[in-house]
Amino acid sequence: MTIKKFMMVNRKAPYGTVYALESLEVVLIAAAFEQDVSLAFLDDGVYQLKKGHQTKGIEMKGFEKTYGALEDYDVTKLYVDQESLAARGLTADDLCVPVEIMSRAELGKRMEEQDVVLSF
Amino acid sequence: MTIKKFMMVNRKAPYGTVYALESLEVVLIAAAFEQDVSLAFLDDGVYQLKKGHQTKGIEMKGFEKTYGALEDYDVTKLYVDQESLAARGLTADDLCVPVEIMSRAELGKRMEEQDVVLSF
Amino acid sequence: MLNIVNKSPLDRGSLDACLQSAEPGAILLIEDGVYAATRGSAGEAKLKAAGGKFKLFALGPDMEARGIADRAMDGVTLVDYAGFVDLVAEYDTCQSWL
Amino acid sequence: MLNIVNKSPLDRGSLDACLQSAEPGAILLIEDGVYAATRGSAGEAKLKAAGGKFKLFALGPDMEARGIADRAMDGVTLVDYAGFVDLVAEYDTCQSWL
Amino acid sequence: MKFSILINEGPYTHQASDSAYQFAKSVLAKGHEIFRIFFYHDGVNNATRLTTPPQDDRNIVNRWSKLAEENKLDLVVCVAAAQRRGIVDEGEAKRNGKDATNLAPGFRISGLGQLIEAGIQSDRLVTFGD
Amino acid sequence: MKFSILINEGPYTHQASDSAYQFAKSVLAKGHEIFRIFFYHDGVNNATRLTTPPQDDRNIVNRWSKLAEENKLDLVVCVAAAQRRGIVDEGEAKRNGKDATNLAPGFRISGLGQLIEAGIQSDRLVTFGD
Repeated sequence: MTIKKFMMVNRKAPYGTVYALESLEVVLIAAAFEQDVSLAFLDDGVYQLKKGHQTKGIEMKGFEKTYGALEDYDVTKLYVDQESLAARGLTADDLCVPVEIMSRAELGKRMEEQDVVLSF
Repeated sequence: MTIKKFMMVNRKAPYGTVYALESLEVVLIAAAFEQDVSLAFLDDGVYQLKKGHQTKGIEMKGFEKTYGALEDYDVTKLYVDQESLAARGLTADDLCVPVEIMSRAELGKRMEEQDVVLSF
Repeated sequence: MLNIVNKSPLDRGSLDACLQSAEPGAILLIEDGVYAATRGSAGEAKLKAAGGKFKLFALGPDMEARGIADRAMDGVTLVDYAGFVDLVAEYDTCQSWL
Repeated sequence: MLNIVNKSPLDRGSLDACLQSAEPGAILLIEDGVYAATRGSAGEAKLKAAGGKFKLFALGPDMEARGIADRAMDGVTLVDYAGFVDLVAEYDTCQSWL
Repeated sequence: MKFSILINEGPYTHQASDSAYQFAKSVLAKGHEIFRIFFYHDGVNNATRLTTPPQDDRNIVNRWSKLAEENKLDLVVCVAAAQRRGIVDEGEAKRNGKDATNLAPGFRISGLGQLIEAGIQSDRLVTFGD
Repeated sequence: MKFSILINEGPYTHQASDSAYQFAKSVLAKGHEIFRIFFYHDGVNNATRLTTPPQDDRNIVNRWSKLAEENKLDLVVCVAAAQRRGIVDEGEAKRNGKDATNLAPGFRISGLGQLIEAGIQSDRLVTFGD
């Protein structure tokens, strides 16, 4: 099968909208199709990776664990924008999974290399 | 019937979302119930009043004329934020109906006087 | 007036709009709006710049869901949904800055 | 890359995100994104600050619908839906900054 | 105190309907009255009985139906918004020649006047949306 | 050239579905091929045949059905998103014990793999959303 470079661009916070959750579903399917999958987190998207989600009080299903499970699907390219973290008072220690932190410009270069960019 | 002060707060541009149109429907019904209705336009909401809508190219129904018809329903309190106009390069001459232009602070005072504030 | 803000302060203009327009009163942050109340964020700076004009509240369950309940900035009071109801009852009117 | 922006530059962060991140290429403004291309607006200032990094396009039908087709800033090319298709075909990939 | 609630977004995509539900439960728990809950814009999509969310997720529509039944709540769906989005009861199906209905139990379809009336009759009207 | 289109928002509330429709028409008019149009998130709400928009407004659902019929387009609705939001065909109704269906002509319900396949098989994938 043709292998293409798919990037999922995540710019939205979790729980306020469903996009973070439904974008993860796309990631898992793309991985099942053995595509070259990467995830970019910038702007409010970096909040998706903030560890310690406790969703009982809002009666929604938490999906923090899914980020940790991505490695089992050979999805290991998680790129996070440094500036977006800083503007939100976050550092690498706050994130629930290991990621590659880079500048916006570097993230833009990775975007440019893709065959398909999906934004949620 | 009890008469209450209803204010519809419009902060979204027209056509990109349906809120501007569906908020007008609420205004007309509130007027039919003989309530004390006012409309506030601030931020991108001021774009709703930009004259010269030509919606043929996007095949959507234009509703610029509805603002002009509000007077027939005795809805005459249209308040527009001066700063929002300025940031968008607009002046009173650009608007499709006569309005009262005021500062954000003045607009905030009008909000404070309301019984019911509906935002779209 | 109780002002209810449900959007992230860095993605949307609704918190700015509220801070710039509303008369002194209270602000309750809910949903993605709670990010404004996190220490060290650009949202916190916006809230602090408003000085003491508004009493600040944030919905605890929304902060917990997002893993930021332990990051609440000074000067903001966390409430649960019952507290949300009390706030709506306490102020004569409320406005959701959508 | 063809960057497609469909949000107003004063309400949402998507144009800023695109301008700060994307490699040199093109930007096509559609839907409420077209407001960025109006003369005298804060959106125009953002686009001008990007210098010549991006070729700028805006969807004419969306500008007409909003009554701003005669307000297009210098340096932006108006296209119709057929031109939209041509732009997508011309660039290897496209990204919608939602 | 008498509350009404306006919900402008559908289930699952935005948190609005979730927040409104938790708020409504607490209003009742506090001993207040809920005069009406009005569904407008995409909010009308909360009123379809055809959803089948994942078993480990909340069922937003059923939750509203149950809350309405247990507390005799008045859940009103805006007719114009419902027509645009395909929310249909028996009467609407007949009037508009539709071959199926999807309105969930506990909801009724009516006009925007019901929203204005809620604003007039209630001490507080709280909006949840996007 | 082979195009696919992803639509993330429902009809009427956001312009996404309108823009995607105008874009799709122009793709075809230019002599390109449309491999697939995929409806995800609230986009699945474009696929209900129960809408009755005002007579002087465009009928978004019918427009898609007609375009699909005339051009043999493959309109695919994500099954997981459809289940959450109440978009149902005969098969789904049977599987999930629903007493009605609402899927419009020209649409079919299938998995997310259809979106990835569209990305692989098409030269361009264009997203319309909020």
